[in-house]
Amino acid sequence: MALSKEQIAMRIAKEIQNNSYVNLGIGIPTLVANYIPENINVVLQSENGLLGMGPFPFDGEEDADLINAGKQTITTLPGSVIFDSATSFGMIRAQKVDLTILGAMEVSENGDIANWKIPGKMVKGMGGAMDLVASAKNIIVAMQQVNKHGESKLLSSCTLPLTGVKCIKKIVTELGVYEIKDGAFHCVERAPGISVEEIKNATDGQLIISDDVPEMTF
Amino acid sequence: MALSKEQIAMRIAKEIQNNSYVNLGIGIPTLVANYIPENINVVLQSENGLLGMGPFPFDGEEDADLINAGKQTITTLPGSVIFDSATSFGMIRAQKVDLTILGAMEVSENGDIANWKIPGKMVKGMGGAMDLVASAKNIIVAMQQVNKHGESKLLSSCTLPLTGVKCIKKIVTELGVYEIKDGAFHCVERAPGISVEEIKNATDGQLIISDDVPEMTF
Amino acid sequence: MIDKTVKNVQEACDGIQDGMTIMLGGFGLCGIPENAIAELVRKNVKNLTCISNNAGVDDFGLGLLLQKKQIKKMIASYVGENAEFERQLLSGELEVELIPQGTLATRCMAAGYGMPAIFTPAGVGTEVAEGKEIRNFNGKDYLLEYAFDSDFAIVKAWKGDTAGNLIFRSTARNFNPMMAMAGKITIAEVEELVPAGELDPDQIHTPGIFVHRIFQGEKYEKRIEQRTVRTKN
Amino acid sequence: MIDKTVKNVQEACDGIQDGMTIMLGGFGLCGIPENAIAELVRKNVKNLTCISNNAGVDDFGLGLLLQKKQIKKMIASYVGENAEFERQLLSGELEVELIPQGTLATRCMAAGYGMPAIFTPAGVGTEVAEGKEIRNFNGKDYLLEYAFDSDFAIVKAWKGDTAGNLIFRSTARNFNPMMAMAGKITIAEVEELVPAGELDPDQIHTPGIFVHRIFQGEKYEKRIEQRTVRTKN
Repeated sequence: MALSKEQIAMRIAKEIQNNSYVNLGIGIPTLVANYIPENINVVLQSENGLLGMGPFPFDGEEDADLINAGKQTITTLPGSVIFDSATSFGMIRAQKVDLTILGAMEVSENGDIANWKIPGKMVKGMGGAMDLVASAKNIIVAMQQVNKHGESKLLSSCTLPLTGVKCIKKIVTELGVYEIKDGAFHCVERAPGISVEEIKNATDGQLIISDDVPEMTF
Repeated sequence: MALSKEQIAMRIAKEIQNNSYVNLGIGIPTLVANYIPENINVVLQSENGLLGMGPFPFDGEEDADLINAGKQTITTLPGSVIFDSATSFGMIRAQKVDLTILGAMEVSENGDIANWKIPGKMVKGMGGAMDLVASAKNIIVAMQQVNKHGESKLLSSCTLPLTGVKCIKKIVTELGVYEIKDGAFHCVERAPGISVEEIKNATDGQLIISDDVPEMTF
Repeated sequence: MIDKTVKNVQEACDGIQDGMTIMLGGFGLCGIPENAIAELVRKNVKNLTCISNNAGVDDFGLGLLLQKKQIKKMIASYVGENAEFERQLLSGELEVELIPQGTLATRCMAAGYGMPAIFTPAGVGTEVAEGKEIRNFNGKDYLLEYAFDSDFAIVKAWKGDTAGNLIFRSTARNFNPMMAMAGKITIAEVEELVPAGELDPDQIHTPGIFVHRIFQGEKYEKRIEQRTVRTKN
Repeated sequence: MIDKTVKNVQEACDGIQDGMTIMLGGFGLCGIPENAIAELVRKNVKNLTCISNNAGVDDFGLGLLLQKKQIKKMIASYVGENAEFERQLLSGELEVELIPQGTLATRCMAAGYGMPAIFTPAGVGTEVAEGKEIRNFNGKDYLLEYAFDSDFAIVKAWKGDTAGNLIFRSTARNFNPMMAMAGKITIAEVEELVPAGELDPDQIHTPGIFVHRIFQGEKYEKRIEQRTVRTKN
């Protein structure tokens, strides 16, 4: 069965290394924080200017001056540090952040990503996404593989305006886990109960998948 | 009579505007601080990372962590602020410092300055001088007009390696005050008792001086 | 020290005129100069170009200037959450230039550090790169992006002293320090204005040399855009 | 939080090898990493390229490495006050690259901010500009200067926590924050190491993400280069 958003987040959480700095985008990526194993040291970076993002505050303890990049009220943790936005994007550009997890509308087989603009619709802006994808050492995309019209969002080339080029290395969708290399989506895991056929049907770009691709475990 | 170093400093102090930020170089410029009128608000910048440099500490109260760009122990004042060297040269490049006063070995009639290197002699380095002269809105040079061999240091063009080009606007020497414009030294004041002839003899570059150039007052 | 205090927000905003380019600090509604924005509304200056990461919400932040159609052009990285903004944009009343958030921050920083331009990889290969110079360093492409040139920068700090030194609180810091450095004239409004000498020189975020006018804001609403909480078990 | 502590200066300097490029914080003898320098002397690593504003004095700071001829090349803005330095330079044993102080600071900053190069007017028209690209912006010439590439950065802070966050004291800050950001591996020695959570998040100068190893120095001599005082009247 196709994964729920929570399960996509859960699967991505397994990718997070101990002692790493991670930037989580809005949407499914934000959910990843809920599934980071307790024995793993992870420091969350919020690009508005915080390292060491903690959980939401208790009701009544919100601080209007303390928000994350999604403008949600949050908390700090022991060892947290605040900095200005130039420093924040400095550490992003200098690749001090180990992993970036973000959502996408489309990803192409060579690792291009589109996630900020749909022509003809109101454009809200790219926020920090272009900076993140242009600089991150390691990016995992969390996304739905198929849109509501049943069309694949893993494409030979993106149709929407790009956010970044040749930058995505791994994708986790409701159907599987894909590594991008040599101009193809390499399916390395399938969601429990999802068939190779279903994955083929849901992938528009070049797909490499073996008949015995393992089912993912949680 | 030719001015003493203290008198050169005293004359330069008269150039300092109320409510201004000033960077003082090593040597005669450092002495200028002693002659700033009491009714004038001046904030001294030290390029190693301090705005609001105070006087030397009292004996026994020196703090090894608190020095100026000349590596002298100093003090802060109420309202002082410490910053890193990148910010310090940021404010210098962005022309937030109103006036820079520094020494020179040679100045040319088009405003070039040489003050960091004598070929064949041990070169200690330019420190912050090249940054300061390249960016300062207003620079006053404090220098001896004539070297120990009796040769003028106000030249048609500098013979020593340059520190900066076309950047000096005003010079105060033991003999007079000069403005540099249109490729010439315009003598606007002479030291008390110094004749126009003496100034002409001590100036190698293009000199504009009227016979009734006023004597400076203190 | 040089006294940077002005007596109120009116004096602080003196000289801001129609058609000017103004930077405004803040991220979302966090750390925005509430009192100066209110004064810009009152002054009713028009045709402003505003550089700010966001454009406020319908009835707060820069949304207040949008309501009165005082903004001609918005330079921002993210402008959601604002219906009036969308209406003006779609009707062609409002011009918008969207730029990556890090590029926005760094173009402010460049201005404050006297650097005419910077290189960033953000936007390479996208429509953001259109018409821009691309340069390769060590095998990676970068865009040349220019320092911002603004008439006024308006920032909000937590504490400030009469010498113009500023301290920000928590993530309300965001774009404020860079914009404070970048303004031809920088206006700082603070929650608490103290005499020079009360702030620890080691703990000041923005040196007073960058700040031209400082005043204590009358009140701060500090509206929260996304109130997210957990419940005590 | 990620624990950046190492147990001593030996562990902190592990991996520093002959021929490497090392940045060292400090201005004169103020804010220099005394313990790490002593360890470099003990390790006797050779042929180092050192990037530091100054080169110490004969018997302190980088002068200690010069005494043992461990430095092949010195990149600095001012190298006076050191007779052994002068001897090695004149005899051709030591290579020296002198660069403007602001350029030095900004090339460190560029590395820390992931910017491959910056523009500065410092040195235009002088021998510093020889062989460098010059570019005109708004009628003014600037040199293109590249970000520093160093194997290790060694900095000294006043306080630090186990997460690597640093606070500097007074003008001992100087080049340390930029170098801390610029090192491929950054070593920080501190006068006082505290548990994560003891430092105010708003008052940290260097975020721990930039620091790879942190330890508390055994002792600090903090020698004064120019003791200037006035007498109480």
